Amino acid sequence: MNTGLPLLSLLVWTPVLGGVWVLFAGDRQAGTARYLSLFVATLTFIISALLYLRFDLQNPGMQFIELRSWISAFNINYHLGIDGISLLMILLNTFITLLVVIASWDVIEVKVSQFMAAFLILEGLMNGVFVSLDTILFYVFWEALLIPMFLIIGIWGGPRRVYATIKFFLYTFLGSVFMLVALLYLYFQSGTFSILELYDLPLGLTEQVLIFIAFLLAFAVKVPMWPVHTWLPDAHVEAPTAGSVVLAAVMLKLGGYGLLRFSLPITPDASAALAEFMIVLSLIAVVYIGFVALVQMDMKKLIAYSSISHMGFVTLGLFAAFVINEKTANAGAAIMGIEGGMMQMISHGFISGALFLCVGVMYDRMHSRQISDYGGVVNTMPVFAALMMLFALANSGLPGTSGFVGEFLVIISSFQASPWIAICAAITLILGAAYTLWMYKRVIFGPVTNDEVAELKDINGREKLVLGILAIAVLLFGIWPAPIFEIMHATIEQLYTHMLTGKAG
Amino acid sequence: MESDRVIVVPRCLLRIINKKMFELIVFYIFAALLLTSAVMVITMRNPVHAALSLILAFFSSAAIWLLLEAEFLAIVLVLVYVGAVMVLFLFVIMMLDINLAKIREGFIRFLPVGFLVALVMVIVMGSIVGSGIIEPLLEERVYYGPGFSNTQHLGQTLYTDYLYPFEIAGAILLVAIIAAISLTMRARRDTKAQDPNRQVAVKRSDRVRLVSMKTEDR
Amino acid sequence: MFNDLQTLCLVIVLAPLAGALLAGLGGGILGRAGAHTVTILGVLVATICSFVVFKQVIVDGMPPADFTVYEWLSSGNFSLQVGFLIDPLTVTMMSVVTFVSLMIHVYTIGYMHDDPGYTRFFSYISLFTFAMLMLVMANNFMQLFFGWEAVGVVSYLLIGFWYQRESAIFANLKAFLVNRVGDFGFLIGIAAVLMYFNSLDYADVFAGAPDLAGQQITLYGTEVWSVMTFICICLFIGAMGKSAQVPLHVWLPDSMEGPTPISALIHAATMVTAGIFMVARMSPLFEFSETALNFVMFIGAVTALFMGLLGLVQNDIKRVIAYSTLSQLGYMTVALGASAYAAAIFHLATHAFFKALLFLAAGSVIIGMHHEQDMRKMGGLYRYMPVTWICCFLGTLALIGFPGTSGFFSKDMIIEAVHLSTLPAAGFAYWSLVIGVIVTALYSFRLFFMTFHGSERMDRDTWEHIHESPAVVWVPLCALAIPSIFIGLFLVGPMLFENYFAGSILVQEQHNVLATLGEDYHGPWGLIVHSFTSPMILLCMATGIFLAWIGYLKQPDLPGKLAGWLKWPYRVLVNKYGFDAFNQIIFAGGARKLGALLWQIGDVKLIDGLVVNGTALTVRWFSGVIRHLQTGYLYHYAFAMIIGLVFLLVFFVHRIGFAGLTP
Amino acid sequence: MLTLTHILLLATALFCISVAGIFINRKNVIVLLMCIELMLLAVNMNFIAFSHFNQDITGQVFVFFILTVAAAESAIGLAILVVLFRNHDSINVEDMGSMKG
Repeated sequence: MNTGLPLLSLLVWTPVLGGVWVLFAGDRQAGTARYLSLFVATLTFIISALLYLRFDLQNPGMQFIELRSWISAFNINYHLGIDGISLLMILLNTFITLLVVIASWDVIEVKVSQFMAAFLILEGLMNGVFVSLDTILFYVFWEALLIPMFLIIGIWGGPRRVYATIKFFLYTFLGSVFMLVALLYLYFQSGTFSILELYDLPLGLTEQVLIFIAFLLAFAVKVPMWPVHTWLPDAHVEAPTAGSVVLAAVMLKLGGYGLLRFSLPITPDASAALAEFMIVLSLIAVVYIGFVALVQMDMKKLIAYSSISHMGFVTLGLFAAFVINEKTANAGAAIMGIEGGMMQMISHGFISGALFLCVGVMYDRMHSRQISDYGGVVNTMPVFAALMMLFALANSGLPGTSGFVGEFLVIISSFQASPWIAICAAITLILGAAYTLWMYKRVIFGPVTNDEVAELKDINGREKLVLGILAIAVLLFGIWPAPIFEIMHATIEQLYTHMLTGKAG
Repeated sequence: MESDRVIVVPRCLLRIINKKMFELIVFYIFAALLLTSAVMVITMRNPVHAALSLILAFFSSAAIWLLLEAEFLAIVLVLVYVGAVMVLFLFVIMMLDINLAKIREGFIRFLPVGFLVALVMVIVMGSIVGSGIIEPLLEERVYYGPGFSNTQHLGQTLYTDYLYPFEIAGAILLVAIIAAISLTMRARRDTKAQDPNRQVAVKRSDRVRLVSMKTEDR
Repeated sequence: MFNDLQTLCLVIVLAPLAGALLAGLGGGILGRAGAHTVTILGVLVATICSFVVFKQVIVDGMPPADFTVYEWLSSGNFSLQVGFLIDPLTVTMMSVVTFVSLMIHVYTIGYMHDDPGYTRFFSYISLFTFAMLMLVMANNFMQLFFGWEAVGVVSYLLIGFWYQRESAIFANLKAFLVNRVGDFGFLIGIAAVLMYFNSLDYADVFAGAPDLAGQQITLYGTEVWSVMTFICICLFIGAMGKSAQVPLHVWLPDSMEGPTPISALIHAATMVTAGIFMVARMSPLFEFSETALNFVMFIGAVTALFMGLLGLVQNDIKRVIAYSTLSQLGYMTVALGASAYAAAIFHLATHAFFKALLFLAAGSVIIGMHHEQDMRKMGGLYRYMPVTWICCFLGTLALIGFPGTSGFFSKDMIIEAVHLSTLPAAGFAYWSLVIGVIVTALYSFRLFFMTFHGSERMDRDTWEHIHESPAVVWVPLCALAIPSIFIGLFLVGPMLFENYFAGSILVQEQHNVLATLGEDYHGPWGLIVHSFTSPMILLCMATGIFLAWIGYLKQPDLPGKLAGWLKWPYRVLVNKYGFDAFNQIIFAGGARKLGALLWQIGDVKLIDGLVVNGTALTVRWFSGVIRHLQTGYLYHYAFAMIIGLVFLLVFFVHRIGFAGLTP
Repeated sequence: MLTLTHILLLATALFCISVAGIFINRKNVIVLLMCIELMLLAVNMNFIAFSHFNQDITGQVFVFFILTVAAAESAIGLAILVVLFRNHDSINVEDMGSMKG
């Protein structure tokens, strides 16, 4: 399958080792650290691009497989491989990290090398999660990546960062411990830690339900689903801009990825049995959180809540597939729901990342995130206002931007599960526009409200570059999302077939 | 092998007690000594006396160990424990100016508790041991005999099978030495010794302070 | 030939987009003149190409073309594509849109001359033209939805064009959100279409419609709806948002906060008619649901009459026209409900011209009055602005449907068609429209008299500066005045009675009121003569004009007295039936209250307070209690260890027994 | 005849005496340390007894290690004691409450 270079290992270890290297550059040479991390991030992005170029779109299975024995006593292997789902996540991850490095170029002034190193290491570990085919390897990466994020929020965060980090850490840790239990149970049942072999492990329904719930606790916290979402607003508010971007753009996707990689294929019958429950949770996330977002006074909190609401579509899309299958057996629509969920994850990565960057741009100038401290920013920062308008509209799901595609597919496919699901989900059309644009109106539009706003300077070249690239991505995948679907289509079709086969009997 | 042992005992006694009996008598004597000294260790008012009692206890147990053909360890116990460790104890006790009255507070108060706990343990452990269920693997008690060198035997085992643990034990001792020294050593503040390292590393700002003063009016 | 058409279509769509991008992104480099040159050039190219296509389809009789440009995405087994459907309905809309847009572009040069956002404005209106063309040329629902939302966004941007005005940014948010409510229904409709037709392409959907006519959908419990009714009503909710039908009309009057060219282009001529266009486009679906048609007709009739009444009490010149637009959209909607789709589109086209004309005339007046919009401070302007006066007069005549003007033909046909319709709602609709004629005439001439006649009520300062607008302003007025008057004369026959829309609009035999009308059709002059021979409509109109003449020229104090006598109805009208207040309190306020409630109670108190921090507090309390076990005294620990040892020993001995200890 | 049981009982008694010692002398750290030495002695006694009666030298090896570690322990323990006394002017256990929760 793979030729020559072990691309996946490179993808994981280049940023990790690069991060360590940057760490050694030290704070005295902040400039070196910056250029070095830019170099490493770019290199990683190039590797992921290579991966995309060599990826076989027609092959639904794992590609670029690397298999070495790690702890032979327990049959634990260093087993890497990617399919269409992982590839998308990896591309998103490397892309966002590159942008984050550029975006925090001279925003961070203290402990630059540590900051950059944390992001690079985080990138490597997240790549590790996406390429692991061994559950223990997966778990190690999964837990390890909490550490850099913990440090990022805890060191460079806002005033309540300690509360936020502890909350973030405990929440996610609590969930993943249950996942470990489930993984060990599966090991004792099957004698293997290989994810792919677990796909074919027959399990009774009760077992499946318990395992599903254990997985769910881990993944639902990351997604985050209602009601385990309350760590996210706090973490976002306290995190530095770059931290928020990575958190929203990539880390939340780990939850969705976990559901796709573990819950659906390993416990398909339980997923089907609990699909309605999951849909209800997703809809609560979409509607309830939409209302909550409406009344936020802090911009980051608002965007964080909107993230939760948007991620509700991901879980909705994934689990509506089961109900669709039950009601109409329309495979096309069910797959469309899952693919819509995937697309929503990718696009949310761009849009929420961009919005957090926008807030960061303002925060760097005004040192406030309160909506009430702003007003009339467009008068002094017209270019910024235009870009932010685009992202705000994308966040409210405007056709022609990537934010529309996922929502659209999920809504029209979930209609087949039940009209009411679609109707509840579609309320986001109104709510999403209401909270995003209302915030935009209060922050950007209107006459200049205070002297600080009057003295704002428009975005500089670096900020223009970062936001511009994101704007292009948002528009490109809104106008032409086909490439994304090409990558994941074969994999998701196979996943869907596998999901329906069931394994309880 | 019994005949090899030269034991100076009156002949009439020999008739009554054979060698095994004699062994038992010696054991009882030293056991009594050991227990008495142990009780003294915990009851002595003065720590110095307690330490001295402990030394006595070590001596008597060394004697019992000799009965059990552990000659090397018996000697080591006396040499190392009595010779080094207990001396250290005594040294420390004497060096520290301890307020004995305060230390002894509550002695009587805790006596019943201590006695009770000890009694319970004695009963429980004694009931296990005394029931005789713990038996040696060998049917008959076997002696190594006089030609056998306990030291050589122990050394051979120690330097072959237990070489690494032995090395580690050495390392532990080293660590203990360093730790003990570094804990108790204190640099004297009034020393006049010079530190060349600090002298070389000195910077201008440590020595000279530039003060800009306002020019005074004429 | 086909490829040529494809290229042509792409040029039509992309030329305005290119103009918009150039002006928007390169506005700084191009400068003001550069910006308006590229955008006008883009729209001009689009207009010319549209006319070419129009000629090919209508005059040369080319069959409808349906082609794909590129695949947007393929998911599951659905392939969603971006493509164009070129048929008579499309080309009519294309021509109207591009022509009106071109006029607006030219007019804008004059109107926005002193505005700092000049290039931005041109970029927006070009972008709007692109979006509107995407909407009308779509060959599938996805693209329709794209255009649908895109025009909404541009409208949002343009209403808030003067972003420093609090009222403008309030209005644009309101407009967008109300439109989103409509889009919500529209999206559900699309989802239903996908479910039942397994495709989003018009061709597949329309072909499958007859088979689905009898199918039913269970919504809740045993409540069963016809699928067609469900789909159509959902889609129509979208149309209600975009075409501002009651109760989703509230955004349109407020949208007058935008610059006048926008009011003309978007909020009168093109975007608001998207809903009408969409229903006409979906005629193969609506025809299968009489319930939906009744619903459409009822909503239309309510809008036509009651929104017209509101126009009577407005004093802002643009708001009067805005309410008139609402009322006219109601007329079109009624026509749709009566299955007279062609009549609706015909009225849409004529209305686009004369309403754009009226708005631009109003804009001209506003320029002349130095951005004064209150009619109470105008009067007697005909002396100073003759061209505007004449154009406005012609527009007003067309609006009230004076015999011979284009408005006459289109509106008359609608009223006749509704008269013939057999649907249950038709009776109510007919009388609403007839009363609506009086109301229309009344408010139109009220506006005309208050603005151009009577005493001069402006202050001295303004009076000194009143002047006729420059040529870039009045030339488009004249260019629009001509079709406003004459286009009906030429198009009424072909468009309504000569199979003009064959292939794009489907009408079932039993609903086909236009065919019945067509039996008595003897050319446009016949219609004019007919209006004099059975003069009910004409009398209504005359009544309206007469009342306006009495109230606003002869006895100007009469309306004030009337308002004094009829206090209560007057208050209802001034408060716009309370819709705004209701929405503000119930929806806007309610949503915020609900959000605050969910946040403070649900998130902060229950989840965070009780569960998350509650757990932490429990742990802290518990550890606070048990930490006292850590006394810090050595002997306590020793004691604990030994006690533990004793317990273990006892446990060991009794549990396992002596037997377990033997080796 | 000297049997294993004799030794074990002796060791038991020794151990219990030292336990009692820990209780009784709970304030005097030095005596506490001595009691620990006594305990270790009891344990060693057992090891040697088993080693002798089972003819297995390993028991003595263990005693050897225990002696080593005990020596190290008492050295460090006394060092700590000295430091403690230097800082607190007392070796009364009750004066050392800084680890109180």
